[in-house]
Amino acid sequence: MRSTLKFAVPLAVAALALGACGTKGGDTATPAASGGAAACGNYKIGMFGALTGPNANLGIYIQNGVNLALDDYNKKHADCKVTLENYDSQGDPTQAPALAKKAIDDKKVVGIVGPAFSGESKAADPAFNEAGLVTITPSATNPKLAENGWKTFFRALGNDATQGPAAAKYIKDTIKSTKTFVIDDASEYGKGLADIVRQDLGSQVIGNDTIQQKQTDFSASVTKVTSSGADALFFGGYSPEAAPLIKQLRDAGWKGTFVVADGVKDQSFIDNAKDAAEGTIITCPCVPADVAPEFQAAYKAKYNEDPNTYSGEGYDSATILLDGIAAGKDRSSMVDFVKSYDKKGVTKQLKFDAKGESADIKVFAYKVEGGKIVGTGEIK
Amino acid sequence: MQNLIDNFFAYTITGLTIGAVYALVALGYTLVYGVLRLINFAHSEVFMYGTFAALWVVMLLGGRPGAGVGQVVFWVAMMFVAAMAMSGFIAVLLERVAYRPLRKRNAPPLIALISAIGASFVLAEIMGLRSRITGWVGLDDNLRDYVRNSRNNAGMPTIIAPQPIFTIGGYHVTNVDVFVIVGAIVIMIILDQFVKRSRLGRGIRAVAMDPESAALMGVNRDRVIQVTFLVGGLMAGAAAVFYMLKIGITRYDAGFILGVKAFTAAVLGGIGNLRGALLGGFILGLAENYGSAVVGSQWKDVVAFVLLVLILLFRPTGLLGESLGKARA
Amino acid sequence: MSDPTPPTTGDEPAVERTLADPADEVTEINPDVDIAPEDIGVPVVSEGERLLEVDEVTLRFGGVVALNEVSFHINKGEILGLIGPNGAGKTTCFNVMTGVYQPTSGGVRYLGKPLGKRKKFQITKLGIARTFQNIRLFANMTALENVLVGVDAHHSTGVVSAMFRLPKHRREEAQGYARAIELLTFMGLDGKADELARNLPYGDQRRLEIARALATSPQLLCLDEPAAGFNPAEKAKLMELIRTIRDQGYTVLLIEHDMKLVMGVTDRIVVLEFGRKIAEGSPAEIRDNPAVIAAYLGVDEEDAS
Amino acid sequence: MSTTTSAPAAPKKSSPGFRERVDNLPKAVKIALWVVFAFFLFLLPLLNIPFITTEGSDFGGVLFTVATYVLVALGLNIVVGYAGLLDLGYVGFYAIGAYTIGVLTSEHAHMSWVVVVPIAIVVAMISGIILGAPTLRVRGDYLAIVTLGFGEIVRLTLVNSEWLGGAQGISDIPKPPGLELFEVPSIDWSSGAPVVDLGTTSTFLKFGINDFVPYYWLALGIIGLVLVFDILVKSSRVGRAWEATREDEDAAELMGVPTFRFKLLAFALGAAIGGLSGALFATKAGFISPDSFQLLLSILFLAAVVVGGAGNRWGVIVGAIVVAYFPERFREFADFRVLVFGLALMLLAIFRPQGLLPPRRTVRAKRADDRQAVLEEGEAHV
Repeated sequence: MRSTLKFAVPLAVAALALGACGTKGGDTATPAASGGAAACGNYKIGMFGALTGPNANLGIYIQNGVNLALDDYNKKHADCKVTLENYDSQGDPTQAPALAKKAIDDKKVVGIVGPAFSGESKAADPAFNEAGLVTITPSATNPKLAENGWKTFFRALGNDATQGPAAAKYIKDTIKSTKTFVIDDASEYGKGLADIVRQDLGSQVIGNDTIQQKQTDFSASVTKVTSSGADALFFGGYSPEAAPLIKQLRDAGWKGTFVVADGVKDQSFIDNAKDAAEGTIITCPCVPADVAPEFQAAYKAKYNEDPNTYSGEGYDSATILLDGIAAGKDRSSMVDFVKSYDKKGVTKQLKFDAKGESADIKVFAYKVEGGKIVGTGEIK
Repeated sequence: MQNLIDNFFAYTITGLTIGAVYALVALGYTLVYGVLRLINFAHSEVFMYGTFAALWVVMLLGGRPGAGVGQVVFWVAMMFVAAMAMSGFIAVLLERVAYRPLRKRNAPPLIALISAIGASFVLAEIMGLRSRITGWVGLDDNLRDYVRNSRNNAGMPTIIAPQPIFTIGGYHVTNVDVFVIVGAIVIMIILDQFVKRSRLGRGIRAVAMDPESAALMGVNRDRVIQVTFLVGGLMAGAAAVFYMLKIGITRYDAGFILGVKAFTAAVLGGIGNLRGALLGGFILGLAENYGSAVVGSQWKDVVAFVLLVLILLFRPTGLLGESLGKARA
Repeated sequence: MSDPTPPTTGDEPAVERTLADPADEVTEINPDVDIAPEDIGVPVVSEGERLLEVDEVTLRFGGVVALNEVSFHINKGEILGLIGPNGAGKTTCFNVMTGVYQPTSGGVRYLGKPLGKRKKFQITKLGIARTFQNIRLFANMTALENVLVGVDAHHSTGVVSAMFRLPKHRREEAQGYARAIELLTFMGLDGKADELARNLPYGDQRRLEIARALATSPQLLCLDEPAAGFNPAEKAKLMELIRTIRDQGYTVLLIEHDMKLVMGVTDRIVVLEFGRKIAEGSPAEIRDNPAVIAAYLGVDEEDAS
Repeated sequence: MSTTTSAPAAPKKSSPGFRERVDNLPKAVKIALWVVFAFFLFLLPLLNIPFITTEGSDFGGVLFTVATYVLVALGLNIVVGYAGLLDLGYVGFYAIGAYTIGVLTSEHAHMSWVVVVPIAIVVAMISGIILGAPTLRVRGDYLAIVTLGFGEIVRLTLVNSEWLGGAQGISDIPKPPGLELFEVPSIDWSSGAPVVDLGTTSTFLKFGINDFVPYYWLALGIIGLVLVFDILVKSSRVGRAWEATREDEDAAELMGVPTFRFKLLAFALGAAIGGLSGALFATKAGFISPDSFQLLLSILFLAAVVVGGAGNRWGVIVGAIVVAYFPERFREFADFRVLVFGLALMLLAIFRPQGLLPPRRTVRAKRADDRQAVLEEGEAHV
């Protein structure tokens, strides 16, 4: 038996190590303390997205919004609380299907906020569709997601197809750029968006480049932009790349306008690019925080910071599901409830069309001024 | 292609700047490989810790330097001290914790690589989880600026404001470009002299050439290995400073890709060969930039790796061959 | 799972083996085991003919001349000694013959045909096998497996045959095991067939190297200082072994430092010094050759003893 | 004749106790034990055994992932464990297998799954040869970086090639044809004791969207086949040639082993198995994108092989289970998964440098012994 023992020990050590670390790590998914009245369904809603790992920030912003909505609901329905079940995909499509199955098998789960990213949506949504479990995504913006005929798919924000043209319009009409350079990060989101902008701007696009995600040295792209004489640059991508890109562009003395989309609408962009971020234009199909001051105040009270990207959408998505629970809906009847939903949320009028897209989409322009992202109004 | 011809000097100078960083990091791989025949997979994290040290020291000392030359010199010096100390420390720690126990047990070489990979994960994750870790020990409030959004980018203020100092082929060469390229070469020369002339340097060469004979001749192998790691760490620290001056933004996983590139540079030049690392770094930086210019930045890494394969096919031991031991005594 | 194997060696070996005293610490060889080369398509030359000719071979490494127009030949069925002081180019000469190095000029002819740029494994297949000065066994494989690798040189089982256990695989495995056991028995290693090579005592490792080389059924067996590290008693046994191997039909090329050993066992001797051939002839002739005496006396007393 | 048991103190020789007792069982009992064990493995996702079953994620899905890792580890073991070639870009072959399925069943054609899987294997194998033919001549450590580059080139090509779906990847990969022979009930433990739950069942080989168990069964079956293949090939001239090459390439060459050819063979076979696992992955996922083939995965694969014990097929299986299962089992500590994994790798390297289950030379030695006995019998009969 000694040989078995020998390899059992390292295993046990590994297991212990895992255990020991974990207890300290804490866990946000605490189940409900106790059930309420007999009629109470002990329902749950699911939060599906990256809560840990490299992409966790976005998921946590959403989760904050969802938790706020739950607090509101549970305050009103103290006798029958709804709990939140987290499905932490780490944004990884590979992990998504098994998590979706887990959510589907838990009959108490009546609706999902998420999946947060487009990739994991594609991996998990077919399963949700088959099981008839409603998903309202607060952040996945790939237009094609709505084209699959999934009857459980809803999107609480505008997709890239609405944002792209607005960005192009802003570049053309407001910035009055004549020579625009377009860069994307080859991601589904960034490239999709950049391609729409390229198409809409047509011949005024004087140069293109594609970078890699996680790239930090952009010297080749910088040379391309500066040598092209562009007066505006649209970047389709996320803030981790946007910050070093604009910093290096400004270091090289480029003076044009930097235009980005909601993937960069993130305080960390300004924190990292510092002065270079000044003047950056950010488009976003999201309502400026000051449009819903109560939400902003509540959020700030709870988390000690301003609502961040998609926090409002997270709040709205959760609110729709919670309204459904309040109206006595269960998993099977929730789909129709969401479909016919029509109420004002903190980000927009919450109403979906036949494909599950938000019916009322406005794209706003923001500008980085004095180290803050300031709304400059709707792009019409 | 036309773009490359028109902006040839722009691509060249910027390629050399990033190449200088590759070269300095590559030295760490090459030194350790020469002495231990080991791919120090975690060396990328040694570099990454250096970038954070450079960033933190700036934050610690007040965040934003004034203009004058004296100020700039002071800040850059502080960055060097902090980054090299941090990277050197991490490199030595790494050797003590991850490699020395294995050496004592005569573990197979592959397992050393696994230990290196493990160490790399641990180091990167500690940095990535630093907000959680400070949270446990109750220092979160005090260290908020240092640990906030620990999975995210961390940027630092501009230390050397880029100023064009001369123009070559239409490209305005900035003070930062010059500082990085010249600085890297100077450091490299110092290292070369150290390995050539100092007693410790001779020890390194002796162990690289023949560990057993070196031991017989009274060279303390453990000490030499430790010094090798330390020197590699110091070089990575210097690279980190140049990187932060040029890029200005780092992240817990910033080392990974850069490490892969630097290792590629080391192999390209001939692993184990100090001058090979320099040459490999510069060539890789240039190749990436030229490649990006011609086929698009998205193929940058592909260009780098294809170049590597081609060179290995025709020169199986890299451009300058592998010879830390024979390093031109 | 194992295949019934037709005995290829007759009855005696089995008997011999059972008689061997297991308590005996020193491994005794079993000279009566028939280990004659198998008929595996290697052309056989009649005794006395030239098996291998080294023809004006020169080898340079950069500026260093390792071999300088060295010529000699090996007759079928003889034991040829290749001697010389340290650094004389003996092993280098071996390496040229086995395809490790390509000569800068000149060439090696085997059975009248030039070896040309054949790869190492192809040369082995032609019938030249060697051992190494510093033992290079497959340390983590068993003694049996080490020998099997040698036998496999003339096998052609591939993935498909192995996967479906086709008759070819079965035939070759059976033949291979039989041959390997035969060789191990001959070397007195049959009791240690399942030991990892690295766990064998030094002397056994040396013998196992010879067995592995013999397993490739060579016409020419090249032994690179097989007696290195042996005491006189062991050396005597080794000489006996080499003679037995020759008597079983192999041609042997022996590199050796130890003059006494070489004198006692070889038919002819070639002497190298500084990459040059300085003498060639019978042991008696070599013993009296002034150039050889000078070379040995001038270099290393110990080696010449 | 002396036996191996009298061997002089071999370092790290595993104690014979358990192993020997199993070996000494009658053949019929051994076969029966194997059958029972195989049966247990097939039923594992439905047994819902407490503690083993993953809480945070669907157990069937997790087991499938574990099974793909096992398959990958078996393939990579041929390359790393047997032939001693350090491959840091194995994910490339995995991706090629998956994308062959994606391209031929969804993106550009709608061929039958049954036809496409062999194609995927062949394509992966060919890519292995294309990569190996020029690079296997370079020395070991260089091979590591070259293969690492290969993995990245494959991924970047996927990201940047519109034809391959770009970053969007390929969706709607069809399910393989099923059989729907019978239903297997699962076990429910919610009452504290096992109860057969006829409500939650898995249909034998109905490849649906929401039941991963049949995919797991499929993967398990394929693992079985690959294992048999592995055992047969390893215990032949081919396996010996690999090992000889790993031990001492020059000596092997001089003993008549065409080492380059065998290295290439190992590379091609490893690639083929990698492609097969990728194909399985794509089949179950239904959606693939370059994100699923990150460089990190190559490193995890290699870790699985080395953690388990490179060269021992049972060891690498254990390694694959450790690498794939533990992070899912301890999902609640998600943020620390990688950290703990890294720590575990370091601890393992220090305290178990040969891997969890080092190659069992003694077992092989024993088998050789049996052969010899048979030989002697044969002789005695004549």
